[in-house]
This record gives sequence, structure tokens and C-alpha cells, in this order.
Amino acid sequence: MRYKLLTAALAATAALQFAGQAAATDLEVTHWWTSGGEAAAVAELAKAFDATGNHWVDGAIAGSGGTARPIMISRITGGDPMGATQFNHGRQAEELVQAGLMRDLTDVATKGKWTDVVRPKSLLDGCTIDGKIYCVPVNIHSWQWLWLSNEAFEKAGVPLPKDWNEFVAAAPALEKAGIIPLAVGGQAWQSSGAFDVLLAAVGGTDTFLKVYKDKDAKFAAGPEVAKVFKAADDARKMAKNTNVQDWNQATNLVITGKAAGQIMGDWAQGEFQVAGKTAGKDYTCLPGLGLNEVIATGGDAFYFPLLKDADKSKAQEVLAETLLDPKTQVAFNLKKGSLPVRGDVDLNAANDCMKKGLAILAKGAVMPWTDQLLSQDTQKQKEDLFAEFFAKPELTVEDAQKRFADLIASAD
Amino acid sequence: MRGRECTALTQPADEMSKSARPNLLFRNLNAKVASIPMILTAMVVFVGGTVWTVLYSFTNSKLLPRLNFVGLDQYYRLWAAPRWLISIENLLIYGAISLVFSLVIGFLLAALLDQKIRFEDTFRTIFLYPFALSFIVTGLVWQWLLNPDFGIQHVVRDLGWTSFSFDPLYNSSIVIYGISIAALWQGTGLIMCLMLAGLRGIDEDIWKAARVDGIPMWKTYLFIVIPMMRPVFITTLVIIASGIVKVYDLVVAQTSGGPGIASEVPAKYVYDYMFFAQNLGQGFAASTMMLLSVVIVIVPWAYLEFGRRK
Amino acid sequence: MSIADITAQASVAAGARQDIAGPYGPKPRRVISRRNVFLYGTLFVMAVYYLLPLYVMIVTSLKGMPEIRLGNIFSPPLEITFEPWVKAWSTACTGLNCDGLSRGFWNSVRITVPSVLLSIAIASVNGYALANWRFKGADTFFIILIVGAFIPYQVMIYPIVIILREIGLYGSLSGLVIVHSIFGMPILTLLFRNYFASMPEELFRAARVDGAGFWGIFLRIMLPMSLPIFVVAIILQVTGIWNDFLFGVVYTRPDTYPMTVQLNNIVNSVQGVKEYNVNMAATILTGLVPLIVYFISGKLFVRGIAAGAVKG
Amino acid sequence: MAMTAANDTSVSIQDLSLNFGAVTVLETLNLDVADGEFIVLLGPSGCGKSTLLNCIAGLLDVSEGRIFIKGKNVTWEEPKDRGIGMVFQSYALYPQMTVEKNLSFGLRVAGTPREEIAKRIARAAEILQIEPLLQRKPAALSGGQRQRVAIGRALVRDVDVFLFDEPLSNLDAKLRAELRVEIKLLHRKLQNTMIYVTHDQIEAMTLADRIAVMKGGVIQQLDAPQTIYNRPVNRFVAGFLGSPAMNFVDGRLEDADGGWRFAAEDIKIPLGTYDFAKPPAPGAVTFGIRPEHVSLNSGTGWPFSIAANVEVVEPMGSDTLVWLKLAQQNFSVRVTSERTPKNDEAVTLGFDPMRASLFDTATGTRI
Repeated sequence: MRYKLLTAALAATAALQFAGQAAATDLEVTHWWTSGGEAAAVAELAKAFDATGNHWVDGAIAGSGGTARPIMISRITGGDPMGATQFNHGRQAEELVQAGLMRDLTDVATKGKWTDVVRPKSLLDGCTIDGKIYCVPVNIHSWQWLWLSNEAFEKAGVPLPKDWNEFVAAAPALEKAGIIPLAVGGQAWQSSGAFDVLLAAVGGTDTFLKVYKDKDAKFAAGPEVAKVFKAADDARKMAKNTNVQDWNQATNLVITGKAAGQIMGDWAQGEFQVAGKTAGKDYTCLPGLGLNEVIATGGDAFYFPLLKDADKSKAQEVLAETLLDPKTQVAFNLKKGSLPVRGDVDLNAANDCMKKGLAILAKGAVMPWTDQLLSQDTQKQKEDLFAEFFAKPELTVEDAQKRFADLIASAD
Repeated sequence: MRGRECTALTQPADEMSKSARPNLLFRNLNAKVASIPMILTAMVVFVGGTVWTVLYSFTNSKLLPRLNFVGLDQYYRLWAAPRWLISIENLLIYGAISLVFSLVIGFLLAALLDQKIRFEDTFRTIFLYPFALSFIVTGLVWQWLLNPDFGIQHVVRDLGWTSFSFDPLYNSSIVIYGISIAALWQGTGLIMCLMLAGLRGIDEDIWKAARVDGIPMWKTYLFIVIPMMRPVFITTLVIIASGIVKVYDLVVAQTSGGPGIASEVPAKYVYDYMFFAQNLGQGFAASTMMLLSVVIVIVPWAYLEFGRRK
Repeated sequence: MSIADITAQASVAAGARQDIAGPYGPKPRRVISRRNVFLYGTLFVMAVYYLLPLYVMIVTSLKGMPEIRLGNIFSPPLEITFEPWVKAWSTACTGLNCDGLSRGFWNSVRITVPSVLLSIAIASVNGYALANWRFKGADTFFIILIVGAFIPYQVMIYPIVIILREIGLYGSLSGLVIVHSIFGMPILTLLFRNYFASMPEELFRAARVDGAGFWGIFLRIMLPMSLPIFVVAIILQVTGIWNDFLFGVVYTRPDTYPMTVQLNNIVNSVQGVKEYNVNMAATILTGLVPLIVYFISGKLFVRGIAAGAVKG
Repeated sequence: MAMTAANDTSVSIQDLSLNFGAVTVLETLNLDVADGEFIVLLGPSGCGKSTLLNCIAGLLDVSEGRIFIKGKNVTWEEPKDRGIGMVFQSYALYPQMTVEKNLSFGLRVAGTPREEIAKRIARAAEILQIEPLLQRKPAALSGGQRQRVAIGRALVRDVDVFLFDEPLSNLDAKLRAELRVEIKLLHRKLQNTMIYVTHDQIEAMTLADRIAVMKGGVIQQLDAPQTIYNRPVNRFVAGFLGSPAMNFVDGRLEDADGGWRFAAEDIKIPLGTYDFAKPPAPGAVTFGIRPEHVSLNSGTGWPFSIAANVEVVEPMGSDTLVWLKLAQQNFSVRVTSERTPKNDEAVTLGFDPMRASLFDTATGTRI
């Protein structure tokens, strides 16, 4: 049968790289890293894992975490688990762990002294449930960045803004030059994320925590947050001409100078890199929108479903170790544009923006992010609200804030 | 007259016949054995799955189903959610458009093709081919055609009409109509086929009689031919209506529910809350509402249509 | 009117025949009549609406990216390139897998063939049992099935995950085949039931007097007469299953993902700019199998639909 | 024919009932068919005659009662095990099989040896003169040929009882007459029991040993054709048989000085020669007489005189039908004489009351 020949051929190609290593265990790894920068980064992980004599079977699911997670969860609960899977560490896999479907990695962690090497420490907290460690954090992703196109501002004849407020002020000039001031993709998580960033940057860390950690609905209805909604209102006005869906299409608008800026996480950096752009020269990044320079310790982590196969379980351990290996960390994070989870690695190759991030991290200006603080359910409701808010000018700031406060009141 | 339906009504006549009479359960045994897949599907999947769904809609199950009852909480939340209300409204609009236009366009095309025209095969193939394409593909193509930056709007503006505006997928107030454009493109071909088959089944003499009586063609269609095509319309309605309730891929491929939440539909709400939001209870509550409306509309009709004894 | 009147009129008509102006012989046919202009005009306009997307897909798939960025979507390619097709088929990437749609194609074949066969086998037997061998409760099951046709698939994903897990078929090809058979059952059963019900009842009775049983009648009498409806069923199922995305992605694993999932992956794996030409080529490639099935069997399809849907 | 004892009945139906839900199709029906007898079930559509035949064949399951064929209780047997052959109105030939395969299908299903099948087909083909058609498909046959094949299919089964379900209804008049004769000859040759359903009274009259006239799921009368024709047990049977139908005149039965007479308006008919089925009593009755039993202007030999005006004259070829009004009711007379009356001509009617039938107007039963 032709299909068999084909798979055989594929397997052979794959095997060429690691010729001579027998008894390789195949481990299927699912993730949703499919954009250019992401795919290049995940290739580093696969290369490192394959070098240990095992074989990384790539199970990429395109779309976004929203598309991929249901499939991963179905497979784990359906009794056909993969070898390892990406989740955003935090509360996404909480129940899977509680249901005993995920593997306890405490032994591996103790052996590898994860508590010592992982930095900041709070990262491991996201992986810890009832004192046991269930996941391997691989990077730190922070949402709080404003990416600016130098070219766009040149064209519009306005100086490059230093923070969000200057950026808002520059919007009319940008629009006059036919440039979209702010690119926000149509997918709901992008508008929701942009608001969270504004909450942390315009409102400040305390405001952010009061709303999302303490879930103080009264505060969420108050004047502090109203200020943030005012900023979000500016943002939606600046973004109204964006006709793209995907985040990286929005990033591409900034790369090509069609849009002036984008509020997006540090993963956007990968796209600039793939496009051959240089930080500082072609584009500028403002952590915390230039208002509140902190790094949120969100990020990606790998979880390992409980498997019966002894060989595969062994391979899981190998993968867990590999993921935290300093060399892997450097290679992966350089490509991904994110920050490594251990402080003892050499990142000389990092670019301008990454270095800014590392500096903030070194200062210890960190805060938890929504993935750790809110349930997916609340996140989804939040997404619905802000997707509507950004797309529907008729939804007033006051109504939106009221609905937001209600949402916080029932959040978990 | 279909006779075997009286099997179940038979009763043992007396001792003599009783001895010769096989057990009721084993009568038509082969038919029953052959129907096991259908019975299992109906009972385990459709009925079982539905009961299970309804049961868990009264719980606060999150990522995994748990029997932690919270009464009607999920339903209160559901009917308070703006997104759900928009979804329902969109489904009604989309349903009305699909139903009316599918039937009208499908019937018109079939009537045109039935005029003994030349190239009938060619035209029929042209109208039918989109049905071979998935909603994902359909959605992608139309999303592209309707994109104001390089689709139809862009092309028309390049031709000189710079004020021309046609961006149904990017305009909250008309997005659901924009989605219907693609739905009709994909689905009317099949409806046309069904209608054409129905028209071909009409006795030629009807046309002769109408012509002799001097009845105009449109009146003949409206008052004579269409009433005669009742069975076709029923099959067609089942196909269209089941497609409407299930609409999902098309929306995802074209707008992902956007702009904002302007083009959300109930099936997407169910999916999103069950899997993205990891709130099974909420997803099941929405499912239950969908199932309930389907049952309320369909069961009495299906019973009349398929269950009556002739 | 008396016979005499009619005769009189006839003779008048006969007289008129000699007039030069009077109608005589075959009625003249004008090719460009108002009716024809309307008829073909409408058909032509509709055909443009239906063909436009296909045209755009093909034209775009043959252009290079620079041309797409500059030109308008309706203009024919200045320079025809097949590179997007090659890329879509064999080198487009999802994550680390850069083998395009080719892998998904064979998976789709492996999913579609058994699913189509099994679902049609089950549904045809159902339809036959319902039309000819009604037993107590059969109607109830059928009504449940019809209602089942209206249940959105999303609602049933979770219960089916559980059912498949319990019978140990989750993630396997057989599991997916069963899922397709289940969801194909309502409409197919309806079609087969209508078809068999429209066959002469006496034929079935004659076969029973001849001593043929449930399977004998089905296999030897009914099946040989059912080609049209089988064609319809095959077309519907091939399209439905080949185009399925949801079940393919939820109930299988990456190494058996069907072509539509690969298509979604390619289209949604945006690497910087969307490569519209590759997306369009991939789209056409994915739709090719059902399209070919349609083009080959178009005529039989209408005939079969007539047999399965018209009588009820 | 006298009622036969149970041991030489071919088909015996006892207390048979059939309900579809709340609808009763057959009601406590009894019927004994003698060995070799030709029974015709006659009635209007919806009377239950085909249903009864299907119950005998085992194609319908009965609600109550029993069916014996050749002394064996077959109430719950499969059709194939009942020893019956059946011929259908639509022929029900399997379209995808040749004539030969059609004939042999039942035998092949039963696993009959090949030589035996060949022998039986040869015999049936010879009897029915369809040898040249054996390799054709049904679509290539004419209606008459198809029906022959359908009969052949019953023939090869070598059974005791033949069931015919309106076998000639789909044929044109000429073919119908031809095949009718052939079926009669076939019956004489085979001497099988035949149960034949039809709504055509000519078929019933010509073929049957006995006719069972049915209405509303009940056998109204079971008798030899002549008896049914001449002494119908009720008004329904009287009206159903005969073409044109029997004339009916509503009126009263009167006791006139020791003799009974029928009176309607100014018409008075003494019933001296009438053979009462039960003791007469005064009351509302319907008088019936067949058109061919009435003569026109036949002199004064009758103890009564009825005058009427001709309304319409219908020449039928061999004879002529004359329509007039009697006591404001349509009345027809069949005239065979050379001289036929003209429209509006005044005529007198005469007949022998012995030929008439009297029915209770309320119940319809024969008096």
C-alpha cells in the first residue's frame, strides 16, 4: 500500500538525522505553535529531544490555544493521551490533574533541582497542585508590550511615542497619513488581552491584582477601572480599521508599516525576527506600554498525561529534563522571542527587546497573569465582552464597565 | 396498505393457534437483528447522549463532568449572557434567510432547468458543485471575496467607484446576512437538485391540462405543481432545517463569530463554553436549550409525518 | 357548440389557409424570444455567481505572491506558476511537519472508504427494515433518528468521547468510522426508507411467497434495483465524510488526521503573510475528490434523488 | 355445492378478524373452500377481499382466528410454508431477473435440485406457452406475457392452493377476456384450489364455482354465481352484481285481500308468484328487478300495467338499454328486439314478479 511506503519514507527521512541510535521511543507532543517564529522555536525542542535518542512526533494543531485545547482535553479524557502537551501553565489543566489523568513530575523536579533553577519562583507555583509538580514551564511570556513601527511614525511625521499616552496623542496624525494607529486582530482573545494589558499598565499592578486576584467587583466598577476603560475606548477607536483576524496578521501590519502599533505579547517579536527586522531600528518595543514596566509570569508549559507504556513514561522524563536544559532554553527562547525560565543561562545573543525584558525580570518586577488568576470560564466571558466592546462602538464605556464588574463578581 | 404493522396488535386466538405461534419477540427476528445498529444509535447515542447532557446541565461541571448539582444556575446565567441572546437572534435571522432563499432560489433554478433548455447538464453541474465543498472551504473563499481590502469592494473601488462599500463580514449589523451569502452559494445546488427531481416526477398531463385551461405558468407552479411536490418539500425542509440548527463551521471559517460577537450562533456558544471556557455545565445548558427547541418543533411534526399509521 | 358549428369553423379555417397572411405549417420559432432571453439570462447570471469563487480560487492559486499583493483578485495570472500547488501538496508546514496535504490525503482515503461503506450498509438495511418489515417500536426509533439529524454535532462530542472511551475505540480509525456511520444514519435512513417504500409492495410480497427471507429479499430483490439511491448515498457520504473537520480532529490523532484538518492547519498556520495562493491551491486539492465524484455522477444523482426524496 | 366436511376442505378460515389499530378490516370471518374449488372473492375496493387473500397467504398477520390449509393450522406459518402460490395484480416480476430466473427464484431459495427446477420450468412454460420468452427480462414483455409469467411463478411451486389478487385488472379488455378463459382452462387442467380476488363481476361470474361477495370486511353472500345473481341476499349484493345494475324502486309492501302487493305512488304490483324468503309483513320495502327481466310493450299478459315515457335510448350493439322514470326513480330496461323505442315514446312495462327481489328498505335484507 502506498500509504505505508509513504510513512516509511517519512520515517526514514526523520531517522537520517539521528542515524545509529536504535530503540528510539516515539513520543507524541501536541502544541499550538504553528506561526513562523513559533514553529522555528519548537523545532529546537524537537531537535534537542531527538538528540537524546528518542523521537519527537509533532502534533501541531493550528489555530490557537482555543482550537487546540479541546482536542487535547478530549484525547486525555477519551483515554488516548499523547506523550506530552502544551498548556498555558496556570489553571487550564487544573481539573485534569485533580482527576488523576496527569503525571506527577515531583521526582524529576527534585532530581533536576527545579526549585533552585527556575526563576522567578512563582513560575513553578503555577505547576504545583497540592505540593506536587505537574508541569514543566518552558518560557516566560509577557503580554505587556507595545510594538511600534518606526517607519509608520516617520511617514506620519510624528516622533516615536515613549508611552501609551503619547501614542494615543499621535493617533490623529497617523490616521491622516492613512495608517491604522493600532492593530487589533479580530479574534476575541486579542481584544481581551489588550484590555488586560491596559489594566496593568494604565491602572497599575495593584489595580490589576485587586480586580483579577481579589475579584473585587466594587473596585472593578469604580473610578480606577473607569480610567482603564477610557483607555480601552481610545484603543478601540484607534483599531477600528483593522480587518484581519490572526494576531500575526495584525503584527504583519506593523511590520509592513500599514499599522503604527500593536499591543501584543513578546511572541510578536518572533514575527519581526522572521521578517528580518531589527529591534530599535525598524521597530520599537515598549514593555508595560511604557507606563508600568513589569513582566507577567505567564507562559507556556508542558504537561505529561499518565501513560501505561513504561518506555514512553521513561521518554517523558527525558523530555521533561530536556525542556529545562540550559542549551535548549537558550535555543528555544531566542527563536520564540520569550524569556527563559532559568536565570543561569547565557543570553548574549538576545536582541534589544529581549534584553529589556531580561532587565525587568532581573529587577524582580514580576506579576502573575490572568492564566494563573482566572478560570478559563471567566476568561471566556471576558473575551466575549471585549470582543463585543472592540467591535461595537454603540456599546458604551459605562455599560461595558458595568458588565465587567458583574463578570468579576461571579468570577472564579 | 402496509400490512406487517399489525404484527404487534395480534393476540393469541386460542389454545390451538397458540401452540403454533412463535414468541412475539422472535417474530421478524432478522429485521430486528438488522436494526440493532439503528436501535443502538437511537437509544444510546441520541437518547442516551441527550439525557446525559440534560442531566449534567444542572451541575457546575467545569472541565470534567461532575455530578455537583446547582439547580437552574446555568440556565439563569445562559439567558443573562448577551452572547447567547445574540446567538439566538442570529440563528433566527440566518434560519429565516436560509429557509426562504434556499427554497425560492432552489425552486427557481429547478424550474428554469426544467424548461427543456440546452446545456442543462452544464448548468446543473455549475449550480451543484459548491455542495461538494466543505463549509471550511466555502467560508475561506467567501471570506476572501468579501474582504474589503482586496475582495469585491477593493476591485470595484479600483474601477472608479471609490465610495462603493461592500463589507458584509466586517459590519456588525449585517454580518449574519453576509454569512448567508456563502451558505446559499454552498447549499442551494442540492435544493435545486431535489426540486428538479420533484418537478420531473410531475405528470406531464398536468402541464397539458393547465395549458389547455389557459392557466399562466406561474399560477400552475404555485397552485398545482408545488402542492403536488409535498414529499420533496418535506425532505428538503428536513435537510435545510437540520443544516440551520447545526450551523457552525461556516461562521468559524468566515468570521469566528466576529466582528466582536455579532455573528455568534448557538452551536458555537455550546462548543466554546464546553471546550474553550472549560465550563461543561454552561455548554450543556446551552445544548439542552437547543435540543429542547429541536424536540418541540420536530417531534410532533416527525410523529405526524412518519409515525402515523396509514 | 353543435357539430355543425364546428364543421363550419373548420371550413372557414380551411378557407383562411389559402390567405397569404394566415398561419400555416409549423409555428415559427424565434431563437431570441423574450422567454429565452429571460431564461438563459437568469441562468447565466446565476452561473456567474456560482462560478466566481471557483474562478478566483483557480486564478489565485496560479499566481505568485507578489502578483497577488499588487493585482486584483479577478485578473488572470500574468505569469502562471504551479509552485503554490506543489507547496500545498507536499511542502507546506504545520508545526514541524512539512509534507503538505499529501499525508492527509491518504488518511482521508482510509477514513472515507470504510466510513462510506459501513454507513451505507447500515442505513440501507435500516431503510429496508423500516419500509418493509415494520416491527413494534420501529417508528419510534426512526423518529428519534430523524430528530437526531437536527442535533448539532458539537452537542454530542462529549457523550461520544465517553462512549468511545468505554468501548475502547477512542482515537482509533474504527472509532471515527463508527462516529461517521452514526451521524450519517438519519438522513441516509430517511432516503433509503423512502426509496424502498416507493418500490412496488407486491414485489416484496411475491418474494415472500417465493420463500425468500429478510436477507434474501434484501440482497437478491431489493439491492439489484437500488442503484440510483446508492449513488445518492455514496455522493452524500463521500462529500460529507471527506469534508468533515470536527470529528476528524476530535476523534483521531495527528498521524491519522484527514485532509481537511491538514487544510485547516495550513491555512491557519500563518507564517508572516497569508500565502493566499497556497491556501487556494490547498483548498482546491482538498475539494477535488468530492468534486470529481460529482462531475462523474451528476446525472445519476438527480435520478437517485428523484427516487429517494420525491416519494414519501 | 354443499358445505364440505373439514377433512376435504382445502382452505378453512375460522373466526378470522383483523384490526389496524382501531379500524376493523375483517370481522369474525368464516370461509371453507373445498379441494379443487374455484372461489372468487368479489367486492368493491376497500371491502377487505385483498386483505383476506393476504391473510391466507400469510402476508398479513391476523388479529383473531385461525387459518387451515390442507387441514394444517397455518395461522402463524411463513408464506412459503403454506403450500400456496400467488399471482399479483402488478405481476410483481423481479425486474432484474430473466423470465427463467423469475420462475425459478422460489425454488432456488428453497434449494431445489437443479434438474427438478428445469423440469418444473419446462412444464410451466409449456402449459403457459411462454417457452420463447424464458431468456427475456420482464421489461421486454407485454402485459399479457408478464401476467403469464406471473402465473407460471405460482405454477412451478407445485402447490395445492393458488391465490390470485386481481390478476387481470391491469390488462386491456381484449386480453382480459383471453386470459380469463386461459385461467379457466388452467383450473380445469390442474384441478387445484383457487382463490381469486376481483372487483370485476364478469370474471367472478365466469370463473367461480362459488362467489363470496364482500363488503366492510364481512362476507355478504357465498353461493354459486347463478344463485347470487338471481337471489341476492341483500340489496348490496343485488346492486353490486349485474351491468347495468338492478333497478330499485322504493315503496311499501301491502296486504291486499289475501295477496301481497308492492305499491309506490300509483304503481301497484301484485306479487302472486314471488318466492318470499321469509314471512312477509307490511312495511317499507325496496323492489328490485334486473333490466333484462323487464319487457316493453309486451301486451297485457301481466296482472298489472305500468306506463312510462322513454327518456334516453342507449344502443349497446347486441342490445339496447332504454331509460325511463318510475315513481320518480331511474329505471332501465334491456331490449333485444328489432324495434327499439324512440326518445319520448310512451311505453308499457311488464315482468314476472317471480324474477324480482324484495328488500327490507331499513335493513336491506331480502324478504
